[in-house]
Amino acid sequence: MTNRYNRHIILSEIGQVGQDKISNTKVLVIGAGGLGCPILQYLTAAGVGTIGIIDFDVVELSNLQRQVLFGTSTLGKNKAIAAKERLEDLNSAISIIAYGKKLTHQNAINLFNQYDIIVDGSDNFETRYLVNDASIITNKPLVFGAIYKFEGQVSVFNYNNSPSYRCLFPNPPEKDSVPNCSEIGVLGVLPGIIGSMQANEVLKIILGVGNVLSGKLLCYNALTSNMSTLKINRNELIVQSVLKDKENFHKKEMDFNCEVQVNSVSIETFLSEENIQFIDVREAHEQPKIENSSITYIPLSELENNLDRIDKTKKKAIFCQSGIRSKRAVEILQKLDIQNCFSITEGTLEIIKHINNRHCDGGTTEVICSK
Amino acid sequence: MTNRYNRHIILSEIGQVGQDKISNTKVLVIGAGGLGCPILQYLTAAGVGTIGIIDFDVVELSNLQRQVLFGTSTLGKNKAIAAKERLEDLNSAISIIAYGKKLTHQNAINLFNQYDIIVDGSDNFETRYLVNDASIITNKPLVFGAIYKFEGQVSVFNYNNSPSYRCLFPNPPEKDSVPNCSEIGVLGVLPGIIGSMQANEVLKIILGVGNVLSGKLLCYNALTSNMSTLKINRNELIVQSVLKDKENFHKKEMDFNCEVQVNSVSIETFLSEENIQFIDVREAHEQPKIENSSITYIPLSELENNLDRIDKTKKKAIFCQSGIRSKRAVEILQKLDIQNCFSITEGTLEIIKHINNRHCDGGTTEVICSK
Amino acid sequence: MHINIKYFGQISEVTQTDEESLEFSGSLVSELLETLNEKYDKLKNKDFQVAQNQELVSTETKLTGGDIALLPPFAGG
Amino acid sequence: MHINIKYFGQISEVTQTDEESLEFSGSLVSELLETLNEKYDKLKNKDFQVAQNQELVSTETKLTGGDIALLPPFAGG
Repeated sequence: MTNRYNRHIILSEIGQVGQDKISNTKVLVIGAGGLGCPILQYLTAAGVGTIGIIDFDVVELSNLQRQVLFGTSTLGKNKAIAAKERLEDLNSAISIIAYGKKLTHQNAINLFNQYDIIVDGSDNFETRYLVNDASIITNKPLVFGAIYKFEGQVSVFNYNNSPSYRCLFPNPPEKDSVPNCSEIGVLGVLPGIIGSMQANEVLKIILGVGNVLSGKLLCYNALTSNMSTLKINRNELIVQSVLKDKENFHKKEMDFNCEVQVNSVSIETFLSEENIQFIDVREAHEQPKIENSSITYIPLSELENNLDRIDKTKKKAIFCQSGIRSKRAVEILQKLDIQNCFSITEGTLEIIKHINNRHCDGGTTEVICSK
Repeated sequence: MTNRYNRHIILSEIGQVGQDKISNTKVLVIGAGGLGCPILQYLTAAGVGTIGIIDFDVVELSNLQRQVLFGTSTLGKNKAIAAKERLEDLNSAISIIAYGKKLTHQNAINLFNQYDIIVDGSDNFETRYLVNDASIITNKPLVFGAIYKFEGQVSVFNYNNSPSYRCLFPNPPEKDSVPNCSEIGVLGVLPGIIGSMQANEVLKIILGVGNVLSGKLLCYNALTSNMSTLKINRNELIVQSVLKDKENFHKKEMDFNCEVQVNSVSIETFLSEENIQFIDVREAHEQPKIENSSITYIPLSELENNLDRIDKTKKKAIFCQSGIRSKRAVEILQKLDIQNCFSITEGTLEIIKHINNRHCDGGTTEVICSK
Repeated sequence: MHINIKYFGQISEVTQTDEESLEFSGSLVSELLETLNEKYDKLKNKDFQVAQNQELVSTETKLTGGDIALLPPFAGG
Repeated sequence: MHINIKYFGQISEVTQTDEESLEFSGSLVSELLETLNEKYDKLKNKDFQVAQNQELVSTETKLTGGDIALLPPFAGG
């Protein structure tokens, strides 16, 4: 009678058998944002046995207009961790795992393999295509939801040979055709409706009841309360091409629409520090050359092929001719989950000047210009 | 940039003007249960300036399958108060008022008059008809939502001369035609979808954007993801008959389908206590009569006409011939917001025996049977 | 005429289906309901309203063919 | 033939309407899109898919009349 799941168990469509299925399922939720919050709340309340949450972002004030798992008390905290703490009070009987990092091509396959169902609550196309492709490669059903201002889309991909997101939209849109995520407003309650619908699809997949939205795209408009469901067909060629390329999947890099936070700092920050790896990302032909054993030379174009030369134990101070490519290099390394990368704001000439001015210091960072 | 409502303000349909409208609106939410939780979360996040929450119930374990504002930490707490505490973290910039009591015909009109919009998240027909009639009498728009297993209904009543709930369903159903609420299961995520839709209707009313669901009943099925919208017409006769009867509104009593929690305790609980008012609710002809100045005699049939004889400062221990009518009396008094009423499980004969066995105690509760 | 009937909530539990299509020769909504009452014994104990082509109608309304929906009230919250 | 077109998301911002009806004499979805591209200058910069009668179709599909929907992808979450 006082069973936590009594209101599920007394439904003939669920029963104790169905509730046990819910308890035995592992669901990974990508993003603990607008969609992630209601998805996580209702999957937690329903008693999904293991819930993974991956989100690298921290709670900001402007999130609180719709991200209902958070509050004043969790401002500045990592969203996955803050969500886990709140959800553990809602249901202490399940296991919640917070991954406070970015989902990347490098970690996705291993992570997805540990779960039964993937739910996409991300907020950018790059992650959505990454999630879709990783779901195809790991053969996991993907419960998709996305929002734009007052409208939302829901579907279930890669489920019993149903279409994938690429069967609907084969490639990410050209960057300038879709507004950058930070520029778009959204009705706060919209992700509540769409995210709850995603949680509903997860439960239907687990329980094997009702009609799952596979092969269908649900389109909802909060202003008109209109809902239409469109049929989508599987494009076998597209799905197979994702599968064929799976050996290269982990080498891919995301190209974010949404600005990545890059730590840009002055060379002065590093002059008094030990344990720094300086990385020059200029190409071979660029002048002046710097000859110093403490500087690692990896052209930006070669960066991803030389990850083994990056010292994981040190802070990485990356520079180039003017401070632009060094920023790009940091973005790339951060997406690869390489921590402690900093872009030096100054260009090479200024950097040399700064270092050579440090007369008194016989440190390893003294540089000599060749030529 | 760091404005809490930035994602609303940058929408041309809302803007700062719209956000100010949201801040200046007072919304009363009836019930902090399955529907109330998402309604409250999203209205709070959206920045509705004043939110009232009325719920007399306490958080139970079986609520946590869907009532996402609560958790292990709030088990046993009054729902309105527990909700307020959680919501104040989500948005500290608004005013949240918790009414930890039952909505009755006696307090509804005064309460509704203090708000601009009423949202029905209740779970029984009696409250729904009470809320509807009070909305008509106070001329407030009513955002209605109701659920049954896997299905939900949403509508906006009493808005710009739109129909009321009675125009759709004129009278509460016969008791045995609709299952008692505690017997019905519900898919936990369903109230998440329906409650979020209710919050959306509230925002559209405030903002004056989109199409409000007035004159329409939205029917949603979570198993099929089907949504249909049916047209409802206003029945002027029905609305007028509610208005005509408004002078008698506060005299009405609710007759709950849902079991009211009655505190039934043994007479032994009270034998050692002071400050008890014993109330005998048997009718005049019933034997044995008890003559004792500390016992108040109010037949059940006369109870509501003798409320002034009930001592608000004392615990009320109510008994009858067998313990059945005393339970009914407690239900009635609780619905009238009279606290600290207990039904004595024993019948009169046993009660007399218990009391007279207390030889050593010369307390005021010693009774003498007349005749 | 051809009629497509949708059943909601408890009504679909009585009829054991969400939806059915039938040919009907009567002319009023009330006549259709009588036929359904015969078909589904427990239907007469249920409270519900009727919509025809997505609009709530009285039982004295003429049948036009098309969509009929039987809507019970929901109490839950 | 008579065509009812629904615009979603950003597309409805380009067309400034959610929905419109028009008479069209062409035979392929692609021809309809050309006409819409002429009518709405910014439409050609947008990514979208086309559905005909609630089913996603390629632009080389024959128009049947009825409902057309222009669906852009949404990124938000």
